[in-house]
Amino acid sequence: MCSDIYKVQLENIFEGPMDLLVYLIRKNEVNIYDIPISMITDRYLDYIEWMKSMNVDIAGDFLVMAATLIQIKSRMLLPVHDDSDEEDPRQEITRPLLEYLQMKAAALQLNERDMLGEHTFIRSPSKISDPGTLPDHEIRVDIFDLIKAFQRIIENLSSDISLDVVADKLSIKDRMIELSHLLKEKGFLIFQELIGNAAGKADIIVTFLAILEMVKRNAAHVIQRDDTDTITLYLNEITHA
Amino acid sequence: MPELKFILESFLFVSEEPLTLEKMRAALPFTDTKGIKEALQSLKNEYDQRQGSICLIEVAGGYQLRTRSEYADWIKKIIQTSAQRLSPAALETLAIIAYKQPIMRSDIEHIRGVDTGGIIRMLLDRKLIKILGRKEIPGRPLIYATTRYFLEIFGLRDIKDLPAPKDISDLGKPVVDAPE
Amino acid sequence: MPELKFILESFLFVSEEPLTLEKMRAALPFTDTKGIKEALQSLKNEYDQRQGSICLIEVAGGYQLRTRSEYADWIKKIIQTSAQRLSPAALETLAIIAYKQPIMRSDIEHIRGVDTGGIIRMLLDRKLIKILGRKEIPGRPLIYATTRYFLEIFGLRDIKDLPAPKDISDLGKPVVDAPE
Repeated sequence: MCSDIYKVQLENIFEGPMDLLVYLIRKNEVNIYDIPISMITDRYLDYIEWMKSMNVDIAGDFLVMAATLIQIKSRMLLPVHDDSDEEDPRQEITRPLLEYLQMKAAALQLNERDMLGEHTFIRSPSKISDPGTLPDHEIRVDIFDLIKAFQRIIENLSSDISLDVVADKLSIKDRMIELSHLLKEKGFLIFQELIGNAAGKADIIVTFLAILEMVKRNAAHVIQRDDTDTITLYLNEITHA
Repeated sequence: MPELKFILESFLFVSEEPLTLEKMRAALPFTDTKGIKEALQSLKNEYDQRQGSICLIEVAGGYQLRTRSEYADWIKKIIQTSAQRLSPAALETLAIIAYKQPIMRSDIEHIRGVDTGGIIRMLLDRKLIKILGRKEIPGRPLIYATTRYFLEIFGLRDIKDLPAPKDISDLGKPVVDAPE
Repeated sequence: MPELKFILESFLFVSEEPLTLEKMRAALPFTDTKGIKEALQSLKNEYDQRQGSICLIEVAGGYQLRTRSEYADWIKKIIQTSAQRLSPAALETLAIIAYKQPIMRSDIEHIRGVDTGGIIRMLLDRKLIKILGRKEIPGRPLIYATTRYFLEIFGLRDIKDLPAPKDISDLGKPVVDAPE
């Protein structure tokens, strides 16, 4: 536990191996088109070693990059055939580095723009802080909103799944009878109160299932008022004689 | 430093409610209420002389930029055409239909736990869902599915393109983005 | 009837979103796109000459009234703004998606060299990017693109309005902010 206190997140220093490489290249003022691979590899490994000694969790990405560097270094040591159709082994690292630097520069350019809500404002600033369900089309939702809505439903229903394990079928039936009696007595029941009064998770699930079953059987119906979150359970008039 | 009246103008422009003199003063410690009042008067005069669509009025104990009443009929025309939002309840119902289609109303209500008749009708009206037919079980209930327009709205080529909740949970937790 | 440019001004004043020429045209059947464009230009010139706190800009495929950046520090005194700024990592990811869209998560991570799931999710939550669909390769991964809201936030007319990324040859001597 004690050593955990001194643990540093490597990501907080260099977000990833590309970041670290960019730093080393800049710090050592090397030409990116002619990277002294041996030196950069050594510096890179030094850094990883230092991090290890500092008790830092080293992400796998950093080790993959270390392996790549070592491999390039060893390929550079092989004798060069003069019919050199072969690509400079360093290209394997130069190309992605250039692309990364290009995107980093693009990010800086983005950052220099006048940002809405930071440098410039529109008449309804609340829209900026809460993009809510924003439009790409006439209807102001996107597909991510749709998945999130579905995910919410699934999460709320997860009790439904565990229910077969937890709940005893008999007790659902018992609870249905109990609820019917209560409904006859009171006329209606507030869902949140039923849940609130339940003893433990299993009880909540049984109550919930009992309600679902009653609704399914048309023995009761449930109404949610728009203005509140209150869900009310009513007994149905028995129509079938 | 910009002119005081224009600083006040920027305040009024971004305020969703009438702005009181006290609030303006609190944001402008170098000046006093008298100075602010004078600058507001000069701004008001400018707007009045210009005879554009915007005016500065004193209302509900504060100041506010508004459109002149002559523009009301025009403005109504543009507001009608703006986008509509789907309520969370409608979005949930639509999500259930999209992911579980073809589906009966009773199954939707079973999942949501509430009556959905009104929402289904609204989704039908807006052509986001359609009646696919009837299920051959007692009562022959209607079954629902999403429409081609639904795919268009959500930029999907095919209903199989619909991302699963798993696709999102695979991304992990959103990072808390606190620069500096 | 009021002057066309002032009718347009009233439209822009009440619209929460950038207003497209098509929408303005639909509300003004007696005129054409050319007439509307000219009136907007004349309104823009008027705002520019006046040098007040408001300006008219072209953004996200439409037109919008906004405050000039010189007033930002003043405005922040009067309204609460939640932090809009993005971390360097989020900006990098956003830049990659903006320039390479449509793009898969694995391609983003290939360029950045680190896991980006949490950042993608945060950018989705903030509506700066959206899920465009799936790529027709094994696993059918999701592909991402920037939204219209992204254009609004960064004041871009359209995605082609993004400045060309610096030429790769300029990057030989990288100017990047490395941590101390």
